[in-house]
Amino acid sequence: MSLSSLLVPAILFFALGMFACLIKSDLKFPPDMHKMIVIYLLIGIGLHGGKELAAANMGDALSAVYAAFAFGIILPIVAYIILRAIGKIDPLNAAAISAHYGSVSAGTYMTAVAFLAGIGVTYEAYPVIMLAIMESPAIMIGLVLAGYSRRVLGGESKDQKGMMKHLLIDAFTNGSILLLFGSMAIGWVISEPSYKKIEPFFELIFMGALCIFLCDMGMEAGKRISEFKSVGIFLVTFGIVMPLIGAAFGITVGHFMLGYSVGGITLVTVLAASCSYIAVPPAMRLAVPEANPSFYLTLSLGVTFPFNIVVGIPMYYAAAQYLHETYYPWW
Amino acid sequence: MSLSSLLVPAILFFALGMFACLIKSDLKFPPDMHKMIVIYLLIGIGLHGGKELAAANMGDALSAVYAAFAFGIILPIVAYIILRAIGKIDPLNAAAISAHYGSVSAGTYMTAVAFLAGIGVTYEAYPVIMLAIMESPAIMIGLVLAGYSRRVLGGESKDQKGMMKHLLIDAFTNGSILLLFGSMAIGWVISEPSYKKIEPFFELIFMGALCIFLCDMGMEAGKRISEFKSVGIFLVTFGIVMPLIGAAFGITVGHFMLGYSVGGITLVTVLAASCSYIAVPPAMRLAVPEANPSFYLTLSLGVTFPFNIVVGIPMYYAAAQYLHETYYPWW
Amino acid sequence: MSLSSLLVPAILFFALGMFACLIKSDLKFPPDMHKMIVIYLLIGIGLHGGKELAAANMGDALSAVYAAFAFGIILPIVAYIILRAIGKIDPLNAAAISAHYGSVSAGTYMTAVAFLAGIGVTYEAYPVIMLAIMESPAIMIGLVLAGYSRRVLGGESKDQKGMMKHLLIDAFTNGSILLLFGSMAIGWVISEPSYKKIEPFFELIFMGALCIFLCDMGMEAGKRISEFKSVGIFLVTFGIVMPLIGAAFGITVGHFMLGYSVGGITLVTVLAASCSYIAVPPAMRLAVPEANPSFYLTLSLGVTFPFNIVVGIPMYYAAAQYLHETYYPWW
Amino acid sequence: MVLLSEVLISMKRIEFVINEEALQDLIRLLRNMDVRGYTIIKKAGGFGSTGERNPEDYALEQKNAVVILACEESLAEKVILTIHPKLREFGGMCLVTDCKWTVGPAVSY
Amino acid sequence: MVLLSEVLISMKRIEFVINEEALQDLIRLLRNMDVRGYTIIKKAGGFGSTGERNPEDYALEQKNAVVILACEESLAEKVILTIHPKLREFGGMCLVTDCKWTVGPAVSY
Amino acid sequence: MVLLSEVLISMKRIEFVINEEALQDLIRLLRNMDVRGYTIIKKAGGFGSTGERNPEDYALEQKNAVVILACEESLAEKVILTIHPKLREFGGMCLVTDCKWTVGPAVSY
Ligand SMILES: Nc1ncnc2c1ncn2[C@@H]1O[C@H](COP(=O)(O)O)[C@@H](O)[C@H]1O
Ligand SMILES: Nc1ncnc2c1ncn2[C@@H]1O[C@H](COP(=O)(O)O)[C@@H](O)[C@H]1O
Ligand SMILES: Nc1ncnc2c1ncn2[C@@H]1O[C@H](COP(=O)(O)O)[C@@H](O)[C@H]1O
Ligand code: NA
Ligand code: NA
Ligand code: NA
Repeated sequence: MSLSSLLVPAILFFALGMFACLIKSDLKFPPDMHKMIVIYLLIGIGLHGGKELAAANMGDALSAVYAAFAFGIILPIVAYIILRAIGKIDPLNAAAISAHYGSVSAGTYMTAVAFLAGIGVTYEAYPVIMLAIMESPAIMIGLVLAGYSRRVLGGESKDQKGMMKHLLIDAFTNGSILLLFGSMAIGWVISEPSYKKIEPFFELIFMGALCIFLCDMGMEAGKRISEFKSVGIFLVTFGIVMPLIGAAFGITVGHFMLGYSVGGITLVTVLAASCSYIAVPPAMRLAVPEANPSFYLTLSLGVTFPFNIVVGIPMYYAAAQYLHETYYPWW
Repeated sequence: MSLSSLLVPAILFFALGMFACLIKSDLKFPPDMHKMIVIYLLIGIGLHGGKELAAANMGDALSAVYAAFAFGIILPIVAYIILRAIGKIDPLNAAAISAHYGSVSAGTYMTAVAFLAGIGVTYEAYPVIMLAIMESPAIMIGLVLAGYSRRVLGGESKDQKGMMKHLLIDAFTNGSILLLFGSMAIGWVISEPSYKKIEPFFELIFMGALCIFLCDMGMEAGKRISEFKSVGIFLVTFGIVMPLIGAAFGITVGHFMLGYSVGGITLVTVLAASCSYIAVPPAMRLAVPEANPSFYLTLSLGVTFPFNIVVGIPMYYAAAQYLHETYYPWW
Repeated sequence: MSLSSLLVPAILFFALGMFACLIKSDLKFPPDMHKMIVIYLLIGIGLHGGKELAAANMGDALSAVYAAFAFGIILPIVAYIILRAIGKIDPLNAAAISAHYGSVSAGTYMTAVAFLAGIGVTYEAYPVIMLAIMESPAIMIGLVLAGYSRRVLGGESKDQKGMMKHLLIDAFTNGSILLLFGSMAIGWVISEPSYKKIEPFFELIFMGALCIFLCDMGMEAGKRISEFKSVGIFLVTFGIVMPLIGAAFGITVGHFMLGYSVGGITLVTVLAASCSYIAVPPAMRLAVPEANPSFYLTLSLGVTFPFNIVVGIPMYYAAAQYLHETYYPWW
Repeated sequence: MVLLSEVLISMKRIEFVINEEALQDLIRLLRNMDVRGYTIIKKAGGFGSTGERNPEDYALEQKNAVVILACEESLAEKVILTIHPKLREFGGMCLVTDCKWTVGPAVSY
Repeated sequence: MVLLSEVLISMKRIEFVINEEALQDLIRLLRNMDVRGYTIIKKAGGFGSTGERNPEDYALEQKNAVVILACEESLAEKVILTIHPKLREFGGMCLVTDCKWTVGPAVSY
Repeated sequence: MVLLSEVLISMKRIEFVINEEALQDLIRLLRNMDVRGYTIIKKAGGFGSTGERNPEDYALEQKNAVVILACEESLAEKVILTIHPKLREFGGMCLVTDCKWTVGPAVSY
């Protein structure tokens, strides 16, 4: 893979955003612009995925769903153990951080899609279902871990059941998830000519809009970098190592268990390696108010996200390629 | 007409928005996003209409103008009589509500255009003039009805003349109407190559942007549904029957008097059946402050708009088709 | 050149915006919409320029850079002398106003690009570098002129050095300039297939988005016209004469020294004739707080910008054409 | 302000700062107490016992709402006694100041 | 606040809440009275004698503007007497409070 | 408010209006003084000794931030004495009012 594959416009715009932040530029995108582009991108990715899924195999789709649940449950537990055992992070912060790593980042996923498109690699339709599903289970595990931590700490036991129900409802009515599922459903049911009518808006100009989104994300990530000091060296390292662990899970599942193509494996790896900054932070703020938000936000937006965008995606792709050429899937 | 014609993406996104509201999702589009899309859509529809009108017949255009005025004057009076005679609604609320039904909803019109495009039906250029014109006359009639009601009630007579002048000026300087007329004029005068340059923005991606607009409208409509109880069963029924009455007028005029094609008749019917939620509510708030805004807003956004989008448009189209195949126009 | 060349959609939308303001319409675009479109347009123009520059001659690019600096230094000094000697404008206001005329207006540049595209005229890639460079030097000259004025006035000498450094940093970290340079760099390095992926967003729909931008600018310009009285006849005249002087410089440099084609000369002329309203106003507010902002804002947005859009661009083009056909460049 | 004694009436000015998500609940309580006027400023930020609230934070948008309410002393007492136990749930604070209401044609206190 | 007597001056704080559409008129009146400073918060919502005003309502956007004005008592009287008869037209209310102005280098009251 | 003497505590309400660009500096100063609560309203406009500030002006966006702070008298004195010399730099004003804090479960003053 040549250097030019790193010169994906979307990633360069991410770098431009970080650079703007670094030199303390007054560049600032309106907050609503960001929200609008996110809405647009989620619908676009959902519609596209839905259309592909309409032609896909239900059994395979189910496997993807199982994998998504597995990631959402196992990864936070792994993260929690590392944070507690190695980092000696206090239990409630550990629980809140862990939940983020069981979830996914739509921005990372879309950048990976742009990366694959840039080098002309195709991929399966199933990872988009995983994207839509994975945000939620991790939130529940985060709550369970927090409840466990509280019992360990011997503090006042919160209304765990009520909170669980509350979070479950929140997770299913979360705007981003709903938009993703909803537009997936719409992409699924509409006819080809109907899709053609809205394709110019949702596909043709998608990659360009993604550039603006990533430029903004670059500024956001840049802002968080200044908080590295307050977060400490262990957590910053964790923010780089944890996605690698996630990636190891992801690539294994993607290749050996799901048997996807190189593109598909890359996307599954990216999902497992990425870390939420949309639905999980507000959920953890609510469920674990004792945890310090600047820890999980800095890790998610300031460390793991830029790491995945700049280093991770090409690396995961290279690894997927190697694996695909070297080993057969398990079946 | 098959069920799949209901699966127009724009309408499905409307349903998605309503669903989001129903399950109390936290999905929320930035208010400015809505304003921006409306600006974009109005310009797009205006430009397109203007370009078509440049090639059209002035005499026929004039007939459309007459019809628009007729609708704007007759429909509110019919509505007022029904509200007063059958519903026993107090005169000032009746006046304010009536005005909305003499006017039009650009969102409904655009959905109808998307519907026709989806099933590949062409239509005349004239209805877009009617769209631009119809917002205003109904406002005046609303004021006249309110003045009449006040005299009947024997209350202090307001400065009717001053208000009329004020509203007339408002109606002609109203931003949406100006945008529609202005871009119609621009579409009219510019050359074909000039139009080609801006066509990708204003036509190619139009249908996709409309989806986002309708998703937002779905949420808006969903919010209003919770106010059905405070509005009462009579008014909710009125919100479904009145568009049918309007549609009856519209289809008659569109087929027998204007002699349009099936597509054109459908659009005229939609205009007559739809109910304003842009220019009329603020005008009525100003002119008839005694009326309760939650009545006319709930009717317009919560009842008539969703009814027209989901049930009305396909029904009006089917009726137009039937009429067109069965009867000749009057001339 | 026929009248129809004036009927460029972008310019018509500018006129529509001014008209809306004139008739006191309540038409108003969300402020964030404006910011978003500016961000989009700057990136679009930068990417396009960068891609062209990748294929261009570095020596020629350097000449353009020199010319940009020359304009940025000479034009404010000329403006200052005119304002002081003829207009008897007080020194600090003269300094603040001058700085604006050494700088450029990206909106005017983009309208000129739309104008050239509308009549099918090609142009060189270099003017876009000048656009990116010219915003900054004029700010420095403005500060020097203000310092000189303060010494002449004998008032307390401000911390000129500190302010100079501050403004230099501001000029280089200014968001708009960074966006322009950054996307120019990105357009430069990315491969052709990569560019193709984002082209639909940044080129295909560019001209349409420009229309909305200019409609908004028309409203902004219209608002300022009401302040003509407070600005006085001399300054309003200056706002029309100064761009002509700038244009004379520009056309001379563009034809005789840079040896560009008719399109290129037009763009250089437009750069020299135009007047900043993005980076310079806040810089002057900071550096010359004694100056009255309504002077420079009214001149820039209310006089020079509309003059250039409606009258200037076609005139500069006609002049460039005449020059190009009549005289040879100096070398 | 001697001259103005006919134009100004003594009243209480109550100022709530609460989590914007609890705004509907607060308003409902106020309306039930027959409060006849209030003013709402949304998207405020702040800092308090529950940490920082930043309405512009990208990933963790937290907003306060400021509610200003002018009313007569008797109603003010009722309002404070009713809201006081709910303040924790609303995540906010409540300040009370003496003020003068400028008599106008409409009474909305 | 004994220690601060040199830093704090007694003044009046006037707080208007009016229909945002009338803001230009109010400001013009204030400027004509030589008011030398005020602060404006736009897009406020509220409830009063004319019903609810919601700056975010989709079809019926109604906004209030909050104007805060600190000035000396004499000017305050003038301001109140001038604005008082216009309050209905402006669709709003006006509160007056005692306050202390922190002396700074610039005088804008 | 006799009835409420157990619910209301006397405090000071400090209200800053400063250039939004100086907000971070002000907040840092306040945090260093162990202020435990404040409320921020951004994008305010205004007029003062340095002219007009309009947060919506297209070419010259100038914003104020309003910071409201309730605290005990002793802290208030400290705050005012610390901020007072910085007011010019922050480009703003500072008002102090007497107020009552409604006792709640959380103490953030
Ligand atoms: N008692 C009050 N306390 C606080 N704000 C009020 C009060 N009465 C009216 N207002 C504000 O003034 C606006 C106009 O009031 P009105 O003209 O009475 O409808 C309302 O929308 C509120 O924002
Ligand atoms: N007397 C005043 N009353 C209310 N606000 C003021 C007053 N003076 C100044 N301000 C506010 O403080 C900001 C800065 O004031 P200055 O630094 O004097 O220009 C102004 O833009 C106003 O928002
Ligand atoms: N002492 C205070 N002064 C001003 N505002 C406060 C104060 N304490 C709390 N607040 C506001 O009330 C909100 C909620 O406070 P809390 O529930 O204590 O976190 C904060 O975000 C602040 O906006
Ligand atoms: Na993950
Ligand atoms: Na109608
Ligand atoms: Na220039």
